[in-house]
Amino acid sequence: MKEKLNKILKLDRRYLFVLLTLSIVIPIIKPIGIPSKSISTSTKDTYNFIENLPEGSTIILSLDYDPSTAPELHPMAAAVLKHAFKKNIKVIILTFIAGSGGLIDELVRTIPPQYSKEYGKDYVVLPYMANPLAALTQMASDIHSFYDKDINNKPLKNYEMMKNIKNYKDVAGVIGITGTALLDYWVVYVGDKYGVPILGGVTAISQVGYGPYLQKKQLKGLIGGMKGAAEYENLISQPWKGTSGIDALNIAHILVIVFIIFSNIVLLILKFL
Amino acid sequence: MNRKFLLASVIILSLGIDAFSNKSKDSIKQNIEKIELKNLSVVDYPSDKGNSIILYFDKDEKQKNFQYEIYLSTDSTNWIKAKQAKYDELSASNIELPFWMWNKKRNINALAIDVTKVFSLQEDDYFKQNPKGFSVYAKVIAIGDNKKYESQIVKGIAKANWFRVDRLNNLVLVIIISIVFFMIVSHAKKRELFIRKIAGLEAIDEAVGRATEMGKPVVYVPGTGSMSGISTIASIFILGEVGKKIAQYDATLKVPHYDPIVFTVAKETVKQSYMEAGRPDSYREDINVYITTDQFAYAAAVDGIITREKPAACFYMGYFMAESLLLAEVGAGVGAIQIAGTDVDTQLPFFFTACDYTLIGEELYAAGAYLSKEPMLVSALKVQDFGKFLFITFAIGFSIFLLIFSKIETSYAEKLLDIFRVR
Amino acid sequence: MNIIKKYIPLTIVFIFGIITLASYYVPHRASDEYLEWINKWENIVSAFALFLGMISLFYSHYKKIQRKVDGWGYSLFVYIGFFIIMGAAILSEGDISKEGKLTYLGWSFNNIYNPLSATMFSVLAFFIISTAYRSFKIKSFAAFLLFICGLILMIGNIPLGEIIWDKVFGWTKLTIGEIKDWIISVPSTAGRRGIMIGIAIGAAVTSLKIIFGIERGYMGKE
Amino acid sequence: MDTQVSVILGAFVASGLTLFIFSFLYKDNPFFKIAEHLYMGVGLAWHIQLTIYKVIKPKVWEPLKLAWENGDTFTVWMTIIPAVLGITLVTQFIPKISWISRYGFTFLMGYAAGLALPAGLATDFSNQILGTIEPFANFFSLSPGRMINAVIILIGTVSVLFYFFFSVEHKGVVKKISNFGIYFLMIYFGASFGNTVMARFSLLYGRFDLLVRYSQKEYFYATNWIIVGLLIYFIAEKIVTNKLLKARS
Repeated sequence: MKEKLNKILKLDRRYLFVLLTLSIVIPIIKPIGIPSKSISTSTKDTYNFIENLPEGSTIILSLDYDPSTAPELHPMAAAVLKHAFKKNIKVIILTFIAGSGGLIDELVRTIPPQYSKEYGKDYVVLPYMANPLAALTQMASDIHSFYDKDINNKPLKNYEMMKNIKNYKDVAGVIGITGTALLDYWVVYVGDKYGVPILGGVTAISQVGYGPYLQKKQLKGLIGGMKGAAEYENLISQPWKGTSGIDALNIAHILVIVFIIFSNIVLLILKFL
Repeated sequence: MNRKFLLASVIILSLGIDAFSNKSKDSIKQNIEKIELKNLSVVDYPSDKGNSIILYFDKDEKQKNFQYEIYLSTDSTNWIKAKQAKYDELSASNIELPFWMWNKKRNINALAIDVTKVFSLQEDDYFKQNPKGFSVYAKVIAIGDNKKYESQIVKGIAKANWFRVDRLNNLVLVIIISIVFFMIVSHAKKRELFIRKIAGLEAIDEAVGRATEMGKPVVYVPGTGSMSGISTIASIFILGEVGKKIAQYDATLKVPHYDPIVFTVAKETVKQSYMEAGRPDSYREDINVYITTDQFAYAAAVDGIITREKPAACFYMGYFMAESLLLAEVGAGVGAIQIAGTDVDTQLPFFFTACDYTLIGEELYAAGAYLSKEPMLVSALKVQDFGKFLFITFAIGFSIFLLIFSKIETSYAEKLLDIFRVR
Repeated sequence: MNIIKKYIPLTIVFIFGIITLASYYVPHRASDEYLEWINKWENIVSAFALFLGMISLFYSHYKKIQRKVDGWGYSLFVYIGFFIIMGAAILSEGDISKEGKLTYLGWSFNNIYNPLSATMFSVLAFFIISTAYRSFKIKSFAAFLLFICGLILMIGNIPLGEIIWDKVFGWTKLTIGEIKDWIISVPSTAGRRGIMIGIAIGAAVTSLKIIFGIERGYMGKE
Repeated sequence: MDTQVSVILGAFVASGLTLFIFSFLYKDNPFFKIAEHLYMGVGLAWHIQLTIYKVIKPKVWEPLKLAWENGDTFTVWMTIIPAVLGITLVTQFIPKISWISRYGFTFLMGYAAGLALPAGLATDFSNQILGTIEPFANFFSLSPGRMINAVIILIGTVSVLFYFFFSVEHKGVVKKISNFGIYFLMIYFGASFGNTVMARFSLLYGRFDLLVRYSQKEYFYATNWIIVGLLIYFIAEKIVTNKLLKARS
C-alpha cells in the first residue's frame, strides 16, 4: 500500500497536463455555463440599457481591441451585437485600432445572418480611422462630414438607416469595448459634453480603474473581463466564448485545487502508515 | 496614454478654455471697489523647473463666505483669469512642500499656479524666451455680500531653481549610507568578519561535486538582465566563483546568454576563473554561448539545452521575469539540483517552489562576498546590515514616537512623516 | 598604457555616475536635457549591442553547421527565421499595418512571432500546475502557510470559488474576497516590504561600489 | 495582404508553431527543435527591426541628418560620440584590443548606477518606512481592525529583516524572530503564486481558443492536419524505438 501511494505522489506530470488541456478545450467546444454567484450590477445596467431602448433606435458600437485582448473583449462585442439585433436596434460599428479589422469582419460575417439583419438597413461598418479625437468631436456636428464612405468605400448617405442620422442627437447611446484608454475618450469628449449615454466593456485588469466613472454615472454600465462577458451571455441566454472562457478558468482552477489537496491527503496518510 | 495623465490634461485644458472665455467679460466696467489684501504677494515656486509661482495673502475673518478670482497678466493691462476658489478652499496646506520649506499651518490663503498653463505657452519656447525667469503681475477680485472688490496689483517672477530642496531628506540618506560605506570599507583589511550560513551557497559544492560524479554538465543561467543591471553584475561575479570550483573538480560547464555584452564579459570572467584555479588548459571557448535577445525565445532554447544535456545542477542567478518558472520547472523535470537567486521579488515565489535553494533578494548581492571572502566585499555586507538596522530603529522608534505625539502635539507627527515622503 | 586601459574607464564610470546621481537633485531644465541626451546615447550603444548579438548568433550557428555538430540541421532554421522577419520588416518599413491593411510584417507578427511568444508564455499554465502539485506539500508550518494562502487566492479568484466558500464557510460571515484582500494587503505586504528594503540597500551599496571603482569584475581583471 | 491565401497560410503557420511548442510538454522532438531554432532567429530579428524602425531611424538617424544639413555641429557630435562608444563594444571580438570595449561598458555602468542609487533608496526605503509608520500618526482614531493590521505589518516587516541579517549569528532571540519572519515570506510567496494562476490560465485559454478556431472548415482544418501529422510521427517513433530495443536486448 505504501509504495502504491508513493507512486501516486510521483505521478508523471504529463497526466496533469492532459487533464488541464481537457479542462480548457472541452468548454471551448461546448460551453457549459457554470452558474456564477451573482451578476454584477454594472453588467446588469448595460443589459437593461439596451433592453429598454425603443425599437428602431440606433447605437454606436466602438470596437477598439486587437488579438492580444480579444479573448476577453471579443465575446462582449458579440453578445452586445446579438442583443441589439434581437431588440431590432440599428448598429453603427466603428474602430480606432488597426489590429481589430479581422475580428470585426468575423462578427459581421457570422451574427447578422442569425437575426436576418441586412447591411445598410440594420447595421453599418465604418472604416478604421487613426485619430479618435478628431472623429469623436466631428461626429458631434455631422457624422457624414467625417465618415463620408463606409468600409466598402460606398457613400454613407445612400444607406437607408443613415439617412436620418446626422450627429449624436440622433444616437441613443455609445458602447465602447476596448483595452485602451478610448473608453475614457468617449466619456470625457462625448458623454459629458453632449450628454450621450456611454457604456463600456473592458478587460478585468482595467475594470477596477472605472469605479469613479460608474459612481458619478458618467458610465451608464460596464462589462468587466471574461466574467462580465459570461454574465452578459447568460442574460441574453446565448452561451458563447465568454461562457466557455469562464467555464474553462473555473474548471482549471478547481483541477489545481483538487490536485493539491489530494496530494496532501496522500502525504498525511503516508505519515501515519 | 495612461489615465492619470489624460485626466489631468483634460482638467487643465478645460481651465484654459474657461480662462479665455472670461477675458471679454472683465472689460465691462462694473462698480468695483478697491480693497487692500494684507501681505498679498507672488513668489517663485521653490525647487521647480521655473514654470510655477505661489500667490498668497492673509486670511481675513470678515471675508469668510467670499469667492476669489485670481487674475494674471504679463503687462498689467490685459488680464487672464487663472483660478477661481472659495474662502475655505484656499489654505496654506494647498502647497505640497515639506515643513523645512513651507509652513502649512500659517493662517493664509495660498495657491500654486503654473504660468505656462495659464498663458498656454509651449514649454520649450517658454524656457528659451525667458532664461532669466518669467515676470508676472497678479491681482485678486474678491466677490462677497454681492459686491466686487479689486485688490492691489503685485509683481512676482517664476525662476528655474538649481537644487531640489524638497529632496534634501533623500540626499541626507544617501550621504549617511555613503559615509558608513566608506568608514566600514576602509577598515576592511583588518579583522576577519563573520557571515551567517547561506544554505543556497553552501549547496554549490555539493551540486558541483554531484555533477562531477555523474559526469553530467552544470548549466549556469545568468538571466535576462543587461550588463548595467545590478543583479546581472552580482550573477557574473558568482559565475566567476562557481567557475573556479568547476575548474577544480574538472566538471563541464555550460552558460547560455541572453545579452551579448554579458556574454562577452562572462567569457573573460570564466577564462580568468580557470586560470586562477590552475586549469587554463581545460577552458573551452564554447562554455559561454550566446542564444538570442528575446525573453521567451531564450527560455525555449535554454529548456532545449536542459532537456538534451540533462545537467546534474542548474544555477539561475540574476534578473528574471516570467521565464523563471519556464526554466526552473524544466530543470526540476530533469532531476537536477537547482539553486536560484534573483532580486525581482515577483519571481521569487516561482523559484522558491520549483528550486531546491533560493537566494532571496539581497542574498544574491551577498553571494559574491560570501564565496570570495574578499575583505572589501565582506565589509560591504556590513553596510547592508547597517541599512536594515537603520530601518528597524526608524520603524519601531518613530511608530512609538507617533503614538505618543498623536495624542499631545500633532504638528510633530506631520513633520516626521514629511521626512519620509518621496517627492 | 595602464592609464588608458584602466584609469580612464574608471574615471568615466565615476564622472557619469556622479553627474547622473546629481541630476536627481537638480530640477533645472539642464538636468532634464542631460538625461534626455544620455538616454539617447544609451539607445545608440545598446543598438550596437544588438548588432553584436547578431554577429555572435550567426557566428556560433555558422560554426555548428561547418563542424557538422549533431543537430546542425536545426541551425539552418535560425537563419530562416531571422531573414523572414528581417525581410518582412524591410518590405513594410517597420509598420504592422498601412491604412487598416495588414502588411508583411503585420502578417508575420500575427502568424509567426505572436504564436511563438504567446504559446511559450502560456506553457507557464502547465508548469504552474506541476510545480504546485510537487511543492505545495504541508511538511512544516511555514509550508502550510504557503499552501493555505495559495489556495485561498486561487479559490477567491473564480466565481465558482465564491459559491463553494459560501456553502462551506458561510457561517463565518466572511466572504472569500475579504480574506483574499486582507492576505494581500497585510501579511503579504509585510513579507514583500522586508525583501524590498534589503534589495534597496543592497542595490545602493552595489551602485556605490561601481561608481567608486571597487566593483571592477565586469571590466575583467588585467 | 488580406487575401484568402494569406489567411489560410497564416492559420497553418500559426497553429503549426503553436503545436510544435506545445509538443515539448510531451517530450523533446524534432518539431520543437525546429520551432525553438526558428524562434531564436525570429526573436532577435524582431528586436533588431523594432530598434531600427522605432529607435534608430526616428530618434538618431533623422535628427542627425537634419543637424548635418543645417550645420548644427553640437547635435552631430552628440550623436557621433555614442556611436563611437557603441563601436568600441564590438572590439570585444578581437582579444588583443578587447579592453577598448571598457569605454562602452563604463559609460553604461556609471549611468545606470547613478540612476539607481537615489531613486532606489527613495521608493524602496523611505517610502516603505512611511508606509509602515504612517498609520501610527492617527492610531487611536483607527478602527480596531486597522489598528491590528498596522501592528502586524510593523512586526512582520521587522521580523523579515531579522531573517536577512548577515553578520549576526542566527541563534537565540535572533533565530526565533527570523523564524517568525519566514512565516511572512511564506504568506507572500503563497499569495502571489495563487494570484498569478488566473492570468496564466487565461493565456492558455487564448491559445486553445485560437487552435479550435483554426480547426474549422474555413481554415481548411489547419489544426487537425497538424495534430494528425504529430501523432503519426510520435507513434512511428515509438514503434521504431521498441524494435531497436528488442533487437538489441
